[in-house]
Amino acid sequence: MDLRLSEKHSALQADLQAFITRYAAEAPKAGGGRKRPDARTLDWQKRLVEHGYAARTVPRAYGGFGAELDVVELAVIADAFVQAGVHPGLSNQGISMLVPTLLEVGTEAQRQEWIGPTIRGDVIWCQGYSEPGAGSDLAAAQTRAELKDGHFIVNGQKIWTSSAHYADMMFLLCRTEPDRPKHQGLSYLILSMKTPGIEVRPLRTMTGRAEFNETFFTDVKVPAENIVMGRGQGWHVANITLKHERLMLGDSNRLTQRLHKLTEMLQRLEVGGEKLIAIPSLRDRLLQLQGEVFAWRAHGLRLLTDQSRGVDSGLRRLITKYGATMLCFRLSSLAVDALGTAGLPYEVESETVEGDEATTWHVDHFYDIGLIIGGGSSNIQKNIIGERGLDLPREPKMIGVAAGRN
Amino acid sequence: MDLRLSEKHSALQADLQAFITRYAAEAPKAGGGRKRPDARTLDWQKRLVEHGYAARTVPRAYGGFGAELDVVELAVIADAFVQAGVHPGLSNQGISMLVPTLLEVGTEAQRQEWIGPTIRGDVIWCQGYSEPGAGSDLAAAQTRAELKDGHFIVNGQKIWTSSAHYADMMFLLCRTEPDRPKHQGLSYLILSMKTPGIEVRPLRTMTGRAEFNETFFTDVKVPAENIVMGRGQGWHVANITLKHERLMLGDSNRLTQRLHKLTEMLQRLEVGGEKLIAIPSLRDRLLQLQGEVFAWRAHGLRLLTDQSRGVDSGLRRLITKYGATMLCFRLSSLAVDALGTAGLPYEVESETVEGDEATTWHVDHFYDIGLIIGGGSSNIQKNIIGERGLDLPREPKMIGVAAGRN
Amino acid sequence: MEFDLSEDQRLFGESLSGFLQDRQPLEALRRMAEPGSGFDAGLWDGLTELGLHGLLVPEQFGGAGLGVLDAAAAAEALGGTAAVVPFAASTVMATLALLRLGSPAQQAAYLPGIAAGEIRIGVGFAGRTGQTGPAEARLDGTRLSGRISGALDAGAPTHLLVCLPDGRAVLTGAAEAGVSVSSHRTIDRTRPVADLVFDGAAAEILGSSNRGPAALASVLDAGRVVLAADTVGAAQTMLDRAVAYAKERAQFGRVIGSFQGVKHACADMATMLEPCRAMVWYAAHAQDSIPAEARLWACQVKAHVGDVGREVARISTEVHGGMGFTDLLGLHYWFKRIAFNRQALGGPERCRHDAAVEQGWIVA
Amino acid sequence: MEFDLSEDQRLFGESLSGFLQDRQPLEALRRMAEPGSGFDAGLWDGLTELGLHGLLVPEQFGGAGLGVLDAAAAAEALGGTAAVVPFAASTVMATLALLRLGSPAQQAAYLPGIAAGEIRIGVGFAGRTGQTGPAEARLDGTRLSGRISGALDAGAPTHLLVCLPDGRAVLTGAAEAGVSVSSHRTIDRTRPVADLVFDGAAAEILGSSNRGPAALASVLDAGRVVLAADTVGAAQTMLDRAVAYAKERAQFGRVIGSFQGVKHACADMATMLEPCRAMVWYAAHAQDSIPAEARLWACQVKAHVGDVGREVARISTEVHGGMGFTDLLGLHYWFKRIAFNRQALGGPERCRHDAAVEQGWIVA
Repeated sequence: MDLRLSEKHSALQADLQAFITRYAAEAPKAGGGRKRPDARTLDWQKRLVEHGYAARTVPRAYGGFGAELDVVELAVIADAFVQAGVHPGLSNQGISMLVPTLLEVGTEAQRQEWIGPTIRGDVIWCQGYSEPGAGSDLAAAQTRAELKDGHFIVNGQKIWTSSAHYADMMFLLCRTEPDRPKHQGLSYLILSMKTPGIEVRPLRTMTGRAEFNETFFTDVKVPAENIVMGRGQGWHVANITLKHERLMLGDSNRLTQRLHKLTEMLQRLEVGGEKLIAIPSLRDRLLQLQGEVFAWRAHGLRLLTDQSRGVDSGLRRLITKYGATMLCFRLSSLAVDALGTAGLPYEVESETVEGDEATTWHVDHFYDIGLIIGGGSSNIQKNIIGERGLDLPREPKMIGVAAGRN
Repeated sequence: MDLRLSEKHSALQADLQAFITRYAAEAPKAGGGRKRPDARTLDWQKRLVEHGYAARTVPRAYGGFGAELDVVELAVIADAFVQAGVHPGLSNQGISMLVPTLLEVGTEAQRQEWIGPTIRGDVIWCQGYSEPGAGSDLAAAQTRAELKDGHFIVNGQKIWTSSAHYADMMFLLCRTEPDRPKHQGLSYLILSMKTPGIEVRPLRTMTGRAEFNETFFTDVKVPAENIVMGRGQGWHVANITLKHERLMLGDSNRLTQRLHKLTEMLQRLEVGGEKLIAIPSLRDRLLQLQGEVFAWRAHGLRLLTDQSRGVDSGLRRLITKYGATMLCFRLSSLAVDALGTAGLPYEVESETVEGDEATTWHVDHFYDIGLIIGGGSSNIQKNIIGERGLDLPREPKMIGVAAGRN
Repeated sequence: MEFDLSEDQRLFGESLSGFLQDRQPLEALRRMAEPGSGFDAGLWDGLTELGLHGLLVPEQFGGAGLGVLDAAAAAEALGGTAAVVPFAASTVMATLALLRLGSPAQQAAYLPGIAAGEIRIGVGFAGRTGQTGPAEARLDGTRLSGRISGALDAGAPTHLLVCLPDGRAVLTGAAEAGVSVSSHRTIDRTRPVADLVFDGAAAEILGSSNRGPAALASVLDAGRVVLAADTVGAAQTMLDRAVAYAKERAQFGRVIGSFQGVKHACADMATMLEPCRAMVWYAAHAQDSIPAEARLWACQVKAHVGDVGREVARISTEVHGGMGFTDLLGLHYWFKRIAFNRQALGGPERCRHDAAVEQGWIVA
Repeated sequence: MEFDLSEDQRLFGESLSGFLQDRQPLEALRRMAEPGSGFDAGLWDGLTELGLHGLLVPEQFGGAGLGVLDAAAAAEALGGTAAVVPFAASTVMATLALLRLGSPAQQAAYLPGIAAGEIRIGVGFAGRTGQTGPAEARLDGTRLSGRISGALDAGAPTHLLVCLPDGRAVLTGAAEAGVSVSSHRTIDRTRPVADLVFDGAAAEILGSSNRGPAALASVLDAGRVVLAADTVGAAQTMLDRAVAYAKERAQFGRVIGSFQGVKHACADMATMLEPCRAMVWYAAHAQDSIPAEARLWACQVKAHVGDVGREVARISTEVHGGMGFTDLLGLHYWFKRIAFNRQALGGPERCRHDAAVEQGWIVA
């Protein structure tokens, strides 16, 4: 047990301090949301890549910094930007999901073409996985792609395509072998969002914002070589991508930051001349949540150590999405409770409007429900924990249910 | 909405007052537990039957009071004895489960023979339903009964037979038609516990007491006419019996009494010179539990009204076992928490020793787990609520699983 | 002994539900809710005809002369349909305040207008509900000054009722000089809250003498019960929709309601929610007929139903999966209705605090 | 940066577990637990050889000179096997009290005996842990009087350590004149609590001067962390046994672990419990190396792990169905071990209170 940083990591921390001191003034404002990165953000991203504070482990041949993977380094870097409140660089689905996927299973040509522009922020990706009829059952995707004359012809519909309205490219899970069993009939394509036949419609959520889109495909032509791995291997590729998404969702730093924000608010706001933290029932709930966040924070350190050793965390990793999203919801629940009637007014017309404190908490609160559901609902997560983490048996096969297609 | 008693019920209440005033001195001490009723209790029981305060709706032909069913009357009677702290008469499995079953589906001879002695407490019954290998899946019972020369020959084992060590008789669910599908192969027999070949072994639970028994059958001969309804109809009969058990378990009066006891304790005990109720976190938990108990209390009034109208309460009734047993556990949890270290000492050698306050709460606390599990665990209860109460579909049939026997 | 709604109460609730489902299908709800004022003139007039606004107004003033239990039955229907209509404050609390504190002349002046749907009274509390945000008001003779946030049913009010910390209540016209009402759209587009600013506004004190805080507290109690009833209705709709969705939606080759994960989630909701309905009835009946239990039950029903409502809202949304999170099914109107009810007139923490005071476990 | 037990720590935990599983199978556990003194001479001697008692005793006094994290790793093994052995108080707290408050002479007098397994020190607190029952002690010169309930590891003590409200701690022999120890079997037959009565008993004050309440508080903190570690071990055993049972037991024609109801219950337990292990490690490490965080984490880990332990204990018992409720599988030993740990040295309510004080949110 040693929580001190090694000499190498301390040196990195010092470099980061120097970098931030020198360049912070050039950084764009953190946040940003539903728009293409602007010129200032792109410049900042390029500077981060150059210094190895973004795309650090992407090989130099593909435009990255080419460092060996050292997850403690990554944690030190992330931490420095959070502490300083400085924009930590782009974090979009192209960078966090597509790039690692191409590095793992893409062709040399695909890596050469896409990784560099993606990590610099010049090419923005969106994800084409979920479908209205499939939900958590990703493998039930029905969007069809038929190979004809050197092109896949795509027809169907995707949902939850979050940046589709401004993305350049999409990575798409679709059914190319309709006669094969469900999981073996899928392929993973990449395509330009400018291809004719694609229609993007905004999808409003309970937050009041159109954070997502629905994307419709009508005879969309995708060159045959735009496939990652082979036909029928889409499920395998998609799971590589999802692995990286699941890591993102279970971030214990977010819990800690949220706890701090909540604690600060309860110490600041008053009701009837009394600080909220002086109200026993609110304080007690805060204390309970603090205990839980502490547990996940320590757990996060353990996961980091696993990763730094290249150990598969197994059960320890599988529980994070379910555990952390539920805890997030309970943190925001206490926040909106503490705000009481004064927190009820709510105007969220667009993401460009900066919300007041109450609105921000309510957006978080609603969005937390989305996070509990998204990327595999709690029921799916509990199946994964039970079956993969605890080795409990899967549901027996059903009579009268087609095992393959549905 | 009218919570006042009718003239008829007020009159009954007055009669009860007079009865209790006159006879309370003759009543045995309430409680009693794991023993045959003594002579004083039997006398008291007979007096209660005579006045219609026990076995009120059992026809006079079978030794009862012969009143029309009026559940409000029954509630008024129960309430009077609880309020006065006077023994309310016997409440054992013979009276609460077997008698209503015989009244519903027994032969005239069976009713004549068993109902009178049972309601007077002269014959004590135990229940032979559960088996170690079957648990919540009652219909999987494997105890066999083969008809040979006018007798069923019983072999097998039952568990949770609570009064088997002093009972005169047992009602037994056993497999008489092993070749028929699971639910159609059972029969319901009644037999004397003095029949040769029956061995009763005490079964200790986590409370430290032997509250139950295991009962073993080796070539036990039961006359063929001791069957209730026909061969293969045991599952139907058992469900009639269980219906009456489930009503017993979901009693909201118990919640109210327990809340009062808990509240009184928190108002009385001190830590460091401070009343427990002055400790905000304990008080807040008490308040939350009070709210829940209030909800179930009101719900109980609604169920009573349903019953008095002869309406099937459906979902409203199906939720009570699961809801009330979980709440019971949380009430006793607060009690043991409030007692703290001073509540840890624990001696439960036999049921005859009167425990101190802390021991009583801990016994309740452990026993609550038993109640959550007994009579259908929470998972079974939630299936029942979902399938029968909300009409959600049952699990599909499995491939490779024999539907009938297992 | 009969613990149930009367035939009339049930029928009135059903006719309200029927009317609202008819007039406020999802597309109409979106349209009516969008302004966020909690008021739609067409709907209001229809409900006037049904007699909603005069429910508690005595017959001599043109109302039905009914009680809080009737109001609770109505509120369950309003919550069940997420109705865009002022009720808990403007109809129930304002009417009760006039009945319990007002002079005969004041009752004659306002109650007929309430029953006729011509008067809508927003209600604000200075203290007492544990609300966050400013809440102070002082009376100088008949001149009212101060600032009160979180006023209810004040999206399109004709009058305002302000409850003072000393137990008095005052009425002003919403358009009077020195009165400013800023109504805010809230998370729940079906109901707004308002900030009221008074600068020496002419005000009328209800009643000739101060009847003490108890009378006004009983008005607050009734409001809490009615909001709890609204939550029971809204939560029931969320449960019903989750069950319907679970029977219809297939995943992994099965209807999802056949998975224990989903089935047990629905069972949990039902087990929590069903006793809440009886609890609301008892609490409402206590307001009408059991004064000794009225306050405690009002506090407890608001707190407990608030907690159950949040759980049901979350679980139902989860059962709907991604569809529950989108705006497509409109499920969030009910989610937010429940969240609003939880906070308004005091959240669970405050209500439990009041329950502890009522039982002498702590001093106020 | 490395957040994990060291190889040595893990191996020591494993060798403890192995030893205890070997020496204390269910039938032996029943026998050793029956007297309820929390002490079995045979087991004790074996553990002496393994070096358990001298874990925190400096090497110069015959111990291993290790820290609270090592003790936590050991406690997890003890909880995992429901070991009938005094530890949290007699080994960890008593040793730390001598190290942090005692004079060199006192350390030399007692620590070698602790490491050698010859001295077992029961520990009682006058105040500070929020315990119910009497807890008062006064010192008149070196004469101790008073009555303290809930003392730990005092089923077969050679000495008693009494922690006074002013931050001093005193030692007496358990057999001294004026000392009476009534040890009680508890719900957890593997550990007793004792009532200590002192009537002018000769006592030795640890250290020459009062180092103030902070030093003694740190001893309490370490005890709380160690009890939390014990709970993590016990809860892990309950989870492991539930999972094993769910894989084996068939009902309705299926292994019950294939039902989502049971599978999700196991997933819930794992999701709650797994982070608790890391939390205990961090809290224990903080006792050794991060003084600024030591107290807060000690309070929080005792509270949170106490709550998780109760849930895991209940759910695991439920997964076992009726068998979990009987004595047949002995599962209740772990259930009760967890329940004991929850209360000893302050339940979750008290620990959260202390956490609030530590953060300046309330005054003590």
